[in-house]
Amino acid sequence: MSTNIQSVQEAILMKPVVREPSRAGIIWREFRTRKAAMTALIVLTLIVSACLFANLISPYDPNAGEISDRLKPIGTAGHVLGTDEQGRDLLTRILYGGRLSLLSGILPVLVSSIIGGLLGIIAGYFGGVIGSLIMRALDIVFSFPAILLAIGIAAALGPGIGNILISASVVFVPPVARVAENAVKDVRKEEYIEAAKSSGASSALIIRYHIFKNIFARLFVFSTSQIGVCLMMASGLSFLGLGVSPPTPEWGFMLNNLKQLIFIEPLVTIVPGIFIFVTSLCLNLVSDALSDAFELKR
Amino acid sequence: MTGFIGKRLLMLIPTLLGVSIVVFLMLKIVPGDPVNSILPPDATETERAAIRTQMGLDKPIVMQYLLWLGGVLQGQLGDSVVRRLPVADLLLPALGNTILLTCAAAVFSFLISMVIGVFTAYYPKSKLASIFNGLSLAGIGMPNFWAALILIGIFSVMFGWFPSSGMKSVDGGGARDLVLHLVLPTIAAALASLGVMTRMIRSTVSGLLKQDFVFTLQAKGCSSFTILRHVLRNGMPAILNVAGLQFGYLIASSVLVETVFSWPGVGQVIYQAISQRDFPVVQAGVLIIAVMFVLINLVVDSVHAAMDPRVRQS
Amino acid sequence: MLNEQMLATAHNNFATAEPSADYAMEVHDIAKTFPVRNMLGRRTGGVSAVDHVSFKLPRQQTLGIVGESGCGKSTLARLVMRLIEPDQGQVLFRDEDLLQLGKNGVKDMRRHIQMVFQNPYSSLNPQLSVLDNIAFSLWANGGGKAEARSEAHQYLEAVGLPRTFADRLPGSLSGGQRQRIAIARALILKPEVVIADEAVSALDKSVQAQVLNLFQDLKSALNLSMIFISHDLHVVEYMSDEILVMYLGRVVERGPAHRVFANPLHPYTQALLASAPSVDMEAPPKPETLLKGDLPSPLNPPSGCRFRTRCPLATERCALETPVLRPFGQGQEAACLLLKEEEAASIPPSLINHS
Amino acid sequence: MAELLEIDNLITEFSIRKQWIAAVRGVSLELKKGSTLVVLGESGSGKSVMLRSVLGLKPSGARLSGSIKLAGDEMLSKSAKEMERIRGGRIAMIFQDALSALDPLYRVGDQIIETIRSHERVNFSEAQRRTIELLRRVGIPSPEERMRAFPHEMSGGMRQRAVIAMALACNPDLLLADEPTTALDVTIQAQILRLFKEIQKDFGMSIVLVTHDIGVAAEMADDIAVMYAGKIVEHGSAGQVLSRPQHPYTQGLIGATPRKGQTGRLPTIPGYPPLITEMPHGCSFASRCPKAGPGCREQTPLFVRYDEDHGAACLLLEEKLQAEF
Amino acid sequence: SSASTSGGSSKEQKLIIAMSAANIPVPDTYPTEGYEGMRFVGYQLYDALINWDLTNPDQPAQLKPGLAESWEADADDPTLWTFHLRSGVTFHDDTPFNADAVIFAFDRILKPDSEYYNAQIAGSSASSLRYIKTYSKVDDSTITIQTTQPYSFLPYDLTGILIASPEAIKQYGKDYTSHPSGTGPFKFKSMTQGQEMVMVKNESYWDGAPKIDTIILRPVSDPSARLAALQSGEVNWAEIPPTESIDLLKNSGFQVLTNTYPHIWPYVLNVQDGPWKDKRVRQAANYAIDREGMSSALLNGAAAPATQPVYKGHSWYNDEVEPYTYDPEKAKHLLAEAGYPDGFQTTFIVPTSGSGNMWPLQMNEYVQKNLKAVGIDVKIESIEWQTLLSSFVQGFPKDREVGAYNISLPTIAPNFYSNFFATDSILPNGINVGGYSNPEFDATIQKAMESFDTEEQNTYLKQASGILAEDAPWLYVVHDLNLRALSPNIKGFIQPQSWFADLTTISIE
Ligand SMILES: Nc1ncnc2c1ncn2[C@@H]1O[C@H](COP(=O)(O)OP(=O)(O)OP(=O)(O)O)[C@@H](O)[C@H]1O
Ligand SMILES: Nc1ncnc2c1ncn2[C@@H]1O[C@H](COP(=O)(O)OP(=O)(O)OP(=O)(O)O)[C@@H](O)[C@H]1O
Ligand SMILES: [Mg+2]
Ligand SMILES: [Mg+2]
Repeated sequence: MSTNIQSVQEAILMKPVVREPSRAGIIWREFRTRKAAMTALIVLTLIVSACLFANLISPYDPNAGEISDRLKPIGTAGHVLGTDEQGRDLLTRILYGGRLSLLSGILPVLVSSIIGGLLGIIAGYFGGVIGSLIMRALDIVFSFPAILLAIGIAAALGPGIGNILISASVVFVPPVARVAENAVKDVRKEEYIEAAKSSGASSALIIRYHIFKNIFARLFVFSTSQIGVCLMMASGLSFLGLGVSPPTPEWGFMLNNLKQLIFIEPLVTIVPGIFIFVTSLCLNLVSDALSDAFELKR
Repeated sequence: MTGFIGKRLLMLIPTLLGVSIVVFLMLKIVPGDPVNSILPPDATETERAAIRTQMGLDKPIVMQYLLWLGGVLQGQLGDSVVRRLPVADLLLPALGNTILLTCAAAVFSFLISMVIGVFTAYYPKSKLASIFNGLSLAGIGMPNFWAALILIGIFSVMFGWFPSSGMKSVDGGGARDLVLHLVLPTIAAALASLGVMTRMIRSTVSGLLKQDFVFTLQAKGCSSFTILRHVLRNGMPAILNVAGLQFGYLIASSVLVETVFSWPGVGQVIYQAISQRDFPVVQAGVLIIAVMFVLINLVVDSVHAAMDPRVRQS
Repeated sequence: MLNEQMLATAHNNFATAEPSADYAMEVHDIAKTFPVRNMLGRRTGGVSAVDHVSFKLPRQQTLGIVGESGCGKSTLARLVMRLIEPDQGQVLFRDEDLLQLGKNGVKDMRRHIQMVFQNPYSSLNPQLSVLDNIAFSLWANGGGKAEARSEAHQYLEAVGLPRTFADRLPGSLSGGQRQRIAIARALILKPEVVIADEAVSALDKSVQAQVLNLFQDLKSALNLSMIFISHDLHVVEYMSDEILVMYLGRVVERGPAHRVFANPLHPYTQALLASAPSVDMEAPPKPETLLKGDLPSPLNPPSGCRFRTRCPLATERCALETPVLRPFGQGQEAACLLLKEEEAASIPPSLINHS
Repeated sequence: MAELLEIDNLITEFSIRKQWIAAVRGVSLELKKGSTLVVLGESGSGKSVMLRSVLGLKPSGARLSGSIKLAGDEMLSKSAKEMERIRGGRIAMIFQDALSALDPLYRVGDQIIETIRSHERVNFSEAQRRTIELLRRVGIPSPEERMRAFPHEMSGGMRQRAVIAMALACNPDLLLADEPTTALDVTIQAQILRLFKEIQKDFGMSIVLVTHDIGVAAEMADDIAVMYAGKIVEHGSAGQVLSRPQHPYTQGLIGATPRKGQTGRLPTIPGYPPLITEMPHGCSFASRCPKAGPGCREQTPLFVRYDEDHGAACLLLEEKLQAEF
Repeated sequence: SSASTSGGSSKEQKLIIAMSAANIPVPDTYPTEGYEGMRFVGYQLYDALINWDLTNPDQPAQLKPGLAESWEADADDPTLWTFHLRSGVTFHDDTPFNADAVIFAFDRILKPDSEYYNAQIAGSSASSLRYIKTYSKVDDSTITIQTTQPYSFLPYDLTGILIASPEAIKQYGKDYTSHPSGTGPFKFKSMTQGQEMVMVKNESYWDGAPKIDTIILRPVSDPSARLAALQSGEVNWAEIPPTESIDLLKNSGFQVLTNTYPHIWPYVLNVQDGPWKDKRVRQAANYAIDREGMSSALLNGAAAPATQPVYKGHSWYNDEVEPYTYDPEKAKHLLAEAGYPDGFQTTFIVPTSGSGNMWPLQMNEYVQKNLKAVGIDVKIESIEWQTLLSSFVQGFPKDREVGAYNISLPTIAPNFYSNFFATDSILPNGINVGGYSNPEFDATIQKAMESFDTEEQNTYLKQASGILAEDAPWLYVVHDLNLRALSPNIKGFIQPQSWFADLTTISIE
């Protein structure tokens, strides 16, 4: 394997010097060759931008609707995806709801990646007593059943999207920290760390330039793979009624609202679920391809 | 080997203590008073205070914790506040039901993911492999509560093949009836882990297929079957490790599936207990699940150690 | 290949070594045993990796260390740099004992001793550009980024790499090129002593020669003192002025390179030399009895002379007494109980042949 | 003289980004019964791919062409089942890293027994007996006990001996050894090389040994083939190749190795070998060759035999030979 | 369908009920799972001294003799009540029912130092016991009860005190709930936690044996799951199916039953602080709500508009006051008059479940939208039912503005008026959480309490309803209609105007 890489590298060497592609450029070039992932990325971009620009796309107020218009089927003129139980345009609510849903997928992962990453780096780099203290403490959180932990936290803090974000963040910290710790332990063995130490660099500097930069890819790929999971968990909590307050739309919550209709108007109920599903599927495809792309670069 | 397990068991103690403390503290900050689950809304404050005293809720939290811990260590989990039954009577049958569901889901996802994972690792470029990959991704992306609803919609309402809820028909009983009730919840619960396991098995096996020892086996003229045996044996620790985690997740995330299918499992019981502020049940339930989770991982590690001489001897 | 002018400018402010002291570094009686712990962290034993090793590194000369894998060469190097804390001993460098210095003192001293590592694929940070890999040492010591980079450019050229490499990632470079960068990184701190730990072992033969030449050039151009670790005897012989032969954590023989190679005293040195495959078709055939068996486990090394389990000449005495290094003339020392001083000069070329 | 192995114009190609890229680019070699051929070459020159091709173990997506004959038997036309029987039976292979070449979860003895039993219908105890015999033959002390050891419990030299025992299990005609001593210390290397010589004498097999160490080549080889960028650039008897290297690459390689008592600058080969995906026109060594003329970059040199047991692929040599005639 | 079972075809008549509770009620004398537990377990296994008459669907359920054949308050001392017990009744464990059993039942919840005192049941029954001072046995078939003040609502309170076999309680102790024994029309057979409870008919029930043989209770908390279970024939009785399924069920021949009953789904307003202190604001809000839209459109007819604590047709309903209509203009006008021409912001705390909460959040959303239309900007904070109760009994938060609690309540017994609206029930003395106080109302209720003539009592209670409608301390929204769906083959069930149900009249064809 290494000979292969080596000779690829050497080939690059032999080429007349063109501008060296940036790191992101290399990854993007790899990523682009994957059709499924590209499709997923396009769909994701469409969903995200549709949600962000919901107010430009939809003529309706997500919270306004006539009760007489309720539960119109998919394909009704004026309501592409039909209307919900209060007579509000479903597409509009899906788009507005997507903002919160996407946020509840992304933000906790971001927060837990920062916190977990930091804890994992500290534990992995310094090891010893501090390291095992941190990791054992996280084990405690980890051995809690995640969804129950989230339910517990949400119950403690009261329902509300903010609290879902908090509980999801807490739940995702231990796995991120584990990944970070393992990655750091791998990197810590590398000779360039020793070289940096022998040049007299401080731990902070070593962590910043050597450790962090080298575990970033793993952390990033792992984190992106968690967004879909987080999105599903958050919507699961919303589905249990622990999420947003009405009339704010959110996918899991909408699914919860419409779930009573599953046997009666199955198509209406399926819509928010499809959005959760498609989004998390696309996220998985993208993160998959990202992980491949990163690996190739390494 | 026994020493290995013994030491690992010792190391669990602080974790479990930590878990129990965290549950306790969490319940402390959960708003809502278990007394309200007992009394009608028009009960007065004096009536509430009386109950609180009787349940020991007026003691300081540390005291309550120690009393509870003492009880647990003696095998007494206390009485459910709301259901007025011993917690064990409430939890153990539910736990049994959850384990049944979880095992079914685990076996289901293990077998299928094994077949698909190995196939896609061996023939990564085949059409079928990319279909399988797509399916496993779909499994990961499918929210299980939604999948559950859809399964009910299709298989119980449209076709009427399987019952939509519970674990026993009224006149039923017997294995056939149970299996029929088990099918849909099993599929719904297994979906996500099926995806994760498939992908994990694929990457483990394809990684192993690139290893030198596999090459040696080929060079020795071993049959593909022998080679597969070696590969699986080597991949088993990693696979079991993930399977163990998945098993834990399955138990823990049973809440949603159990809710949709009205499966009388422990997830439901704990979820209800949380919403009813039935503290003894929540405490015991979460602790039991945490214990199971760590025990499963211990079992996985021990199996790993048993299978891998390098681990066994270190 | 080497740009002499670049090098001169690069090093114009190099600390010109005061030739007063004869030795760039002296190591006295250094030892390290790695504790082996069980799962609960209780100590159950130790790996005696380096056992009472002393040596002196003559100024502007190269000390070669040879020995089989696991004999403690790398550990010794790391001890000298205090990357590992020794159990005992002294490392005299610039009139100070490195081992007595506080944390900051060590950091200051360390930059005067730099290391080049074995594995060119793990010794460079794959996420930093080539230039930053080199410049990092400078910023780590408080230099500004811009100055550090411009200085790194000079060193890049000094090791024979074009400036166009500066922005590349190490991932796209070959082993030989990477090793050059690792050398530049070591040199940018203007060290007095460079320790090369198997710095060429991972390279292809054709590339190895390029790097060896580079070392030679830099050494003379920059007045470096070097410790050159390798298990390849020919390479060590080619590079070194002094030789240290190690076996299982101990020094078994020491002396000027030409002496040790021409007239090995210790049975282990002899066996080592005899084992090395020779390119010359006319080379004398290998002795019939080669060294038997493998290196014993450092977890419980043999008593007395650690080599006795594989030594064709070993006697009972070897198990009881621990041999110390004794001089045998012309700067050559060996630690073997069986050698008599008067015999030293007329020692047969291969003891093993006569067994 | 019986040629055990004849390789004719072997080309091994990989599909890289939908393009066929050759790693072995037309290798022709022959090996006499009972002799040792050393293939010398830099990392990435295609030595391992060539050996694997001989075993018929191409990675998925690779394709082979040319001809490989073992005692006159064409290998490339054999079915997968037939190849399974040949591998480990008539042809055995040994790898560089004995630790990763053994399955870490199985006892060493069992792995050898498995080899025997996948080729011959013998019962377990017979296979066990033979295993012990083999282990003893390769110099493993108290083989009855050692066969119960796991790979990680053995030292590097011991493991390589066990791997050799495994290769000998079915008494192969041809032994392929891919850098079998690179990972070992000199003292152990010397032991293993000696073992090779002994077993060759005992079993009468032919050996193809791949290495990048000229010393090892000098020690072991009857014949030496020098490989560069997927082609054999020089081939001849060991004495000829080492003492009178014809190809500039071989000359450079030999020069670059420090010898006993060597001082001064080492001669080097500048630059790096080309990448298989971007083979230059003409002679692939031209860009690094100190003697290269303008023709070298355009014309692909042919392998010319300028002596009975010595030949090389170099335009300059071709020209020189033509001039001589 | 492979999973079909219905008890009808064979000789054994099985009624299989999908309850909305998440669990099986614990079959003690005060079952868990609220009034649903009372409905399906309490009143099936046990009788009280005074029972509900559930046979007339056209009027609110009335009291009828239970284990007491008759009762009267002493004409001279209205606090002294005498109860004449039914004779010849035996418990399911064949021990006889008599005055001792009644005294034992009272001791169990009123005498903390008695051996079989059960604090939890006592707590649960507390509101029924509030006015009981002493009780005693006169002879085997007579007991007396002394109330703390003249209290004519006592018979209503006694419906909540079920009588169990003292022998069974003594014999099984803590394990009694696995062997409950009452005098009710059905006997306990078995219970599987979380799955089902089986009851069989009491052949010797004193009021005539039920027609069906077996009742099986299954807890199915998800409305859709209940619907599915009914459709697939796994159950033949489903409580509160999704409201949207009414037409579907009707079209496929199921019996979809609704009836008014004493239940209200209101907002308890904070009348002590903030904008809701002003009666005009409260009235404005009551005018702003489109009750018709909510009950017929959103809830598909499963609820009825509420403009007073009790529904139209109830004997306490005051039809002299003008009922609140949907009149946003008037609402805006009233708001402007009260000084809120541009409306105001407020927070409502609402539950995510509870009785009558068929679509809890949707219902609240609907109200939110209605109020928004007249300028009242409501922020909804939804919390679990239990959390809501905890919060509710502590009153409105002092540190922030909360305008109302949405809490659904039974209005079965007249003490409901005093408990929730009387001045002396203001926190912490009672649970008049909103802090409503009106001396005229207090006086009216006091008169009702002291009046032992039903007609007269009803008159006072009507007056009280009128005052409450006018003062609007609550935001009246809807009355639940006790939606349930039965298989076509269930015959003879009467949907009463009550929380409870008489299962003895049912037969399965
Ligand atoms: N499966 C493969 N797919 C694509 N290219 C491959 C594959 N295997 C080997 N190669 C390429 O073929 C070339 C020859 O590789 P090979 O392993 O034979 O070299 P080698 O001479 O054995 O080198 P080393 O001394 O490092 O073992 C290399 O450039 C390598 O990158
Ligand atoms: N951190 C450590 N903990 C425990 N043992 C160690 C550690 N580092 C090295 N050792 C042990 O110390 C001994 C000497 O190791 P060292 O790496 O110094 O050998 P070496 O001569 O450099 O070998 P090589 O040629 O393989 O690099 C070995 O037995 C090794 O296993
Ligand atoms: Mg080393
Ligand atoms: Mg190779």
